[in-house]
Amino acid sequence: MSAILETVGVNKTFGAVTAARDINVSVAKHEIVGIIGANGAGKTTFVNMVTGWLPPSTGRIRFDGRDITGLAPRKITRLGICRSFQVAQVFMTATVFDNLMIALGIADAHGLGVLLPLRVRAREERADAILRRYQMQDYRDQPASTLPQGIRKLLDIAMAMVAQPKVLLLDEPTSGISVEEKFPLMDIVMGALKEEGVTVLFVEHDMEIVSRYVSRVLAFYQGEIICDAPPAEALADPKVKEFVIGDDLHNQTLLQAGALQDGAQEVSDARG
Amino acid sequence: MALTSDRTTLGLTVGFVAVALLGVFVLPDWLLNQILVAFSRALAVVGLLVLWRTGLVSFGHALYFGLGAYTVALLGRNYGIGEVLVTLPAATLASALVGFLLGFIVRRYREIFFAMLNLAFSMVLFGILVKTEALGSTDGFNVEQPTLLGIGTDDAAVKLTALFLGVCAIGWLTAVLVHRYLGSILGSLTTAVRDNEIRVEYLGYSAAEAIHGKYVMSAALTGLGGGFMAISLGQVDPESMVNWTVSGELVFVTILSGPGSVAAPFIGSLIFELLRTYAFELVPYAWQLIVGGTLLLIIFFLPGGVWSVLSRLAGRRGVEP
Amino acid sequence: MNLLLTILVEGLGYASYLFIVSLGLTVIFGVLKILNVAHGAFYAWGAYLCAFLIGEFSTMGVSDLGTMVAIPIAALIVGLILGSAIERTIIKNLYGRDEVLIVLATFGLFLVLEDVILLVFGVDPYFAYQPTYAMPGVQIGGIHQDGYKLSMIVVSLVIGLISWAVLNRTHWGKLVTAIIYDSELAVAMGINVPRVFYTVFVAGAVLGALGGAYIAPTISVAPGFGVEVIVLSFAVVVIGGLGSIPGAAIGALLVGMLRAYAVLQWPEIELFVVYAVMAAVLIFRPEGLFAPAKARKI
Amino acid sequence: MTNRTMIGAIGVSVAAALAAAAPALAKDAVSIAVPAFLSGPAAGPFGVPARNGAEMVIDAINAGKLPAPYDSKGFAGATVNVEFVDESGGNTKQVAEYRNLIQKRNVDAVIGYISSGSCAALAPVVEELKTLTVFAVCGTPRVFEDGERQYIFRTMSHATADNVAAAHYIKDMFPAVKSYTGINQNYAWGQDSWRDFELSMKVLMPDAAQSDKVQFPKIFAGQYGSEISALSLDAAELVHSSFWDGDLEGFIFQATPRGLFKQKKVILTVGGTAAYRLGKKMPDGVILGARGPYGILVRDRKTALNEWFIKTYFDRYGTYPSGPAYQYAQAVLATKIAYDKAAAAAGGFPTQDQVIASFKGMEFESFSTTVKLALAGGHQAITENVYGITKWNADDAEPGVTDVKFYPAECVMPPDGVNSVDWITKGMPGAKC
Repeated sequence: MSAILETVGVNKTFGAVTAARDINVSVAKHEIVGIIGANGAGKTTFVNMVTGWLPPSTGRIRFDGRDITGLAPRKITRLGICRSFQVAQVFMTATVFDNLMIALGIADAHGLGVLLPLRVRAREERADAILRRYQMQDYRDQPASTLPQGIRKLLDIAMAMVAQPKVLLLDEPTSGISVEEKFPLMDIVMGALKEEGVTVLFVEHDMEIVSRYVSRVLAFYQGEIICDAPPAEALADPKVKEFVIGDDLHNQTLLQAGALQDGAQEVSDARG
Repeated sequence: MALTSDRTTLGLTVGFVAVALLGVFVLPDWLLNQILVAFSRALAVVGLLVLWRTGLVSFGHALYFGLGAYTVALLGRNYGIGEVLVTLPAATLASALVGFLLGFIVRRYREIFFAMLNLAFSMVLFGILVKTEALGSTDGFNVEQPTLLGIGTDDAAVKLTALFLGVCAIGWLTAVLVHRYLGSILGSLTTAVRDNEIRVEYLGYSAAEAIHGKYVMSAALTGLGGGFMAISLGQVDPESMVNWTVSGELVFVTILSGPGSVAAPFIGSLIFELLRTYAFELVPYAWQLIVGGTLLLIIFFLPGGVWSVLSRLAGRRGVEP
Repeated sequence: MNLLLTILVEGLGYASYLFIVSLGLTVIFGVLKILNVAHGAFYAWGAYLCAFLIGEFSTMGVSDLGTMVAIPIAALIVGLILGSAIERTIIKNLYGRDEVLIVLATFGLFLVLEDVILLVFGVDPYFAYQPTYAMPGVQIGGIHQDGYKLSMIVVSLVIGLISWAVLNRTHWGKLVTAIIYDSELAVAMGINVPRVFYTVFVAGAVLGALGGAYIAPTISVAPGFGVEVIVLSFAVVVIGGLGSIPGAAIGALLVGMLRAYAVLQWPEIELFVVYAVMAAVLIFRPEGLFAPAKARKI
Repeated sequence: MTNRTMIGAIGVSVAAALAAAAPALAKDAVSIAVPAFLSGPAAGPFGVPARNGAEMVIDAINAGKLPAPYDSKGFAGATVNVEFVDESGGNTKQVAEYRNLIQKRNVDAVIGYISSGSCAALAPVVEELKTLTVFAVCGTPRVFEDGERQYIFRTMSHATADNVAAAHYIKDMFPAVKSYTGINQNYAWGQDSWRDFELSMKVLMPDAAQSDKVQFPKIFAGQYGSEISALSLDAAELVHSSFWDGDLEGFIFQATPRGLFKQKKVILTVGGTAAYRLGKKMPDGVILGARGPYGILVRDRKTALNEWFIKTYFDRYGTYPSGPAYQYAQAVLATKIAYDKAAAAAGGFPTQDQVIASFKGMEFESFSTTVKLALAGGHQAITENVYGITKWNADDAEPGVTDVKFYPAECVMPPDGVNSVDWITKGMPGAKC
């Protein structure tokens, strides 16, 4: 199988802190990969580097045989790698439908095409089709700011998928979502993604979810990949057990809640 | 898309034609003059409105207003060119060009820093103008009599009517084009950029480039407005064209108008002009008090500006404005 | 040599009152996150009240030097009364709103306060020259400098030191520093944030008014003169770094020296040199030269 | 009132509107607007006395109480309704306001304007709107030198007279002066004043050297510490300034403790207003002008008109009239005379064109001097000019002047048709001193 996404000797340091150390990963087409690790292990840094938010300090990233190291996020997006966020990044004042329309519009637009009208029949029909695929019809005309957390994350993912990417990175799709909602949400998402035949990498804390949906697990610890194996094998790995999962589930949930804010802060720090 | 399929375009056309007819057949000269000045400013405010929808407020757009005004005035003074088909495009282009260059810098900033950086740039132009005798320094100078296709007039009433129709035509064109721009994919990136730049970036479009484009557009429109203002008033000077208080005025009219529609700046600007005329006549020392008070009231109680009131009124009668 | 000395003295004199005004502005921004345009109105009110009081005291028979007591009185009255009233009625309702909207609201407030000055004090300029006439002058760099300007340099130095001491050596100052650093954390620590906000705003207003009151005897106090200072002190705090006290000092010195140099040596650039520097600083160091450290959450 | 009909047509965005004036009928009232600085730094020293002067004379005209030969009532018999408007806010605002005065408030004539900036900006607009406008104070020669004016009159000399006379006075009184510098506001008034003074000095005192660091602070800056330092550092012995408004007073207050008036000779071409307002705080030994024979410089001129003016003004406002009071009064008086003359010629209430015709080239006795509308086709007045030196009169506790010298109009103003800069540069040919 040919690799669609490949990182070669990627390192990332922030001053004295090493956020990624010698990351070598090769992901094949249609693979579904789970990325696990404690907070600060380097998962989001990995996602940020692949999607162009942060350039690696050293090393190369290749996509579909092409070197994308250091490209801007929008270039990488255009090439076919999209992502979702720990904290859903949607247009808060716009309705769900308009969020999708804008996303579709941008995906459609090339060059001066950006000056064409946004609201055309065909695009509206596509937006409605997406709404159905992600089962968000009931929220169609609701502003994103009023959505329940789960729906907002769903919208975030749907928007990432609008451009029909070849690779999708999901950053903690279930963080901040109640335990009862997690599986229904993931069922919708994974169902839709399967339909589109996209390669998926997702960061996840919940090992139940990981073991249910992924075919392969990457475990991060202190910026390094300490395990790269199918889920059953990975979750049984003593190092993974010690450094990633921990033994206190309650503690883990708390951490996840904290991760929410931290993630937002990281993104805004990166912006500033 | 056919022009008529768009209700706003239709509404704008009806509105501007109505104003033009009223102006030519009914309204007294002084009011025509007020509309002329108000619409000139409104052109600039439309530019600010685009920025505001993007979540950006500039405290320095007097830079472009002044550039436009001085371009028109200097073309007349130094080259004897009064042809509006030359001076107004030149004003627009000069502002757009400066906006394009400064855009590379300002597009990196948001919020207060965006506002203040623009202020700094505009104050540099102000300082240069005030201190340069060749550019008229504090006094500024008179603007050449305008001509259209080489035709000019000494008759004040004819000139006024012609300018008035001109500003109505350009106002209509600007409003329609900007409205259609806002309805385009790029136009949808106004509120989108304001809401979430990260998402815009990850949808494959550069928020910075989108902002740069809007900035150039606002600069061009503000330059056009300034150019028209110079012709309307027949005089330019730094205090009333370039000082930071002018930027403040533009922002004030933007807030007063509300972000709701491209028609709002024209209405808001006219209200502002009439308010000012009567305030100077009736309560000469309370003008700033009125402006300041209005600003506070709008910020606290009417964030949608005048437009929100109008559309609410119209909505009650079941008519879409 | 004489020229250099003169630039130094002029620049320091100019910097000293700008520093006092900017200090108020920057502290208010640092703590409340409000870029307060109405600060210019405090300055103008301070100047008007001071000029008015000096005139009154003088007619009451107070000696020219003695009229200087009007300066702190005016600053305190304006800061404590006007500052409190405005914090309680308007500013309080702005906390947490969009920064740019706050600037606009305070701009509205500024315009209102400027016109109220006209209603209260009339349209005629005020002159309160008594203190400058009373203070003995000094020969510096071959020219006669008035003692009043030198006193202003000393006073601003003292105020700078006092604010440094208050912020670094008192419990109160530590609370304020904590809020500047991270206001959410401050809430979590149980600091009474609204009270700190109120106090800081009033203190800032007193400083703004003090700047105006101190400059009043050296200028014609006329309508609209708060306009220029507000843009200038914006430049000072932006150059120095919004919210930073050493930044305000450096910014004021830079602006003062630049302006003195421009007037004496290169008058053509006088009016915009400050803004050109401000633009340059923003371009290369958007946060200003001395941006206060921000809490970094990872 | 004018009856306006508008015929409009939109086709290719062309429209025409014609104004037809109603036939001249006897009128009960003439409405005039009098703009002057009523707020800001220029209000106290200039706007208020200007307004007072105009108000007092208009009241006297309406009551028929001016001294003979001006004791007829009103303008050509019509009562004068006056509206005072504020001149502050910048040139462009003045242009907009002027349009409102004419088009919205329908005034018959505008009499006033203090700032040269206002007048330079308004000149083309006045011509466009075709309404009689009498500039009362503003001094820039550019008003008539930049174009031919039909509807504008100026009833006092322009800045050239002040500065030529200043140079004459320096030559007469201080022939030993070796070098000079200046501090002037950076707008038409200050720039023109300095230019005329500098050129006149080159002609009259060619040996005196000019400083290379002449100060041009912004008008209404209010703060001159650095400029005063620059002047102090300058080796020049003489400082020329055309400061007027609050800037002048601020400058004097700030320069006194700095010892500038002791260190240098200072000539203030518009210093007259400050003498009364500053009283004892006005330093002695300052060379003072009042833009002509007005205010403190003609306190002792014992003509019936002048004595009436000073007494009536003092009784009503509690101070002596300064320059602007005289100058506004003079503009109002000139307009009255033009109306009366035109009415006498037309045998009824005159049309605007008739008033303008009689205004042109008029010569009349004003309150303190003789005014001749001799230049710019009879639109620009010339009068004598005068300088003196301040001296506090301790006996009466009043400001006073010594060494007063008058210069005839033909000595300090260029002949008709000659641009003032050209005239001075060529060595003031034809000057009768």
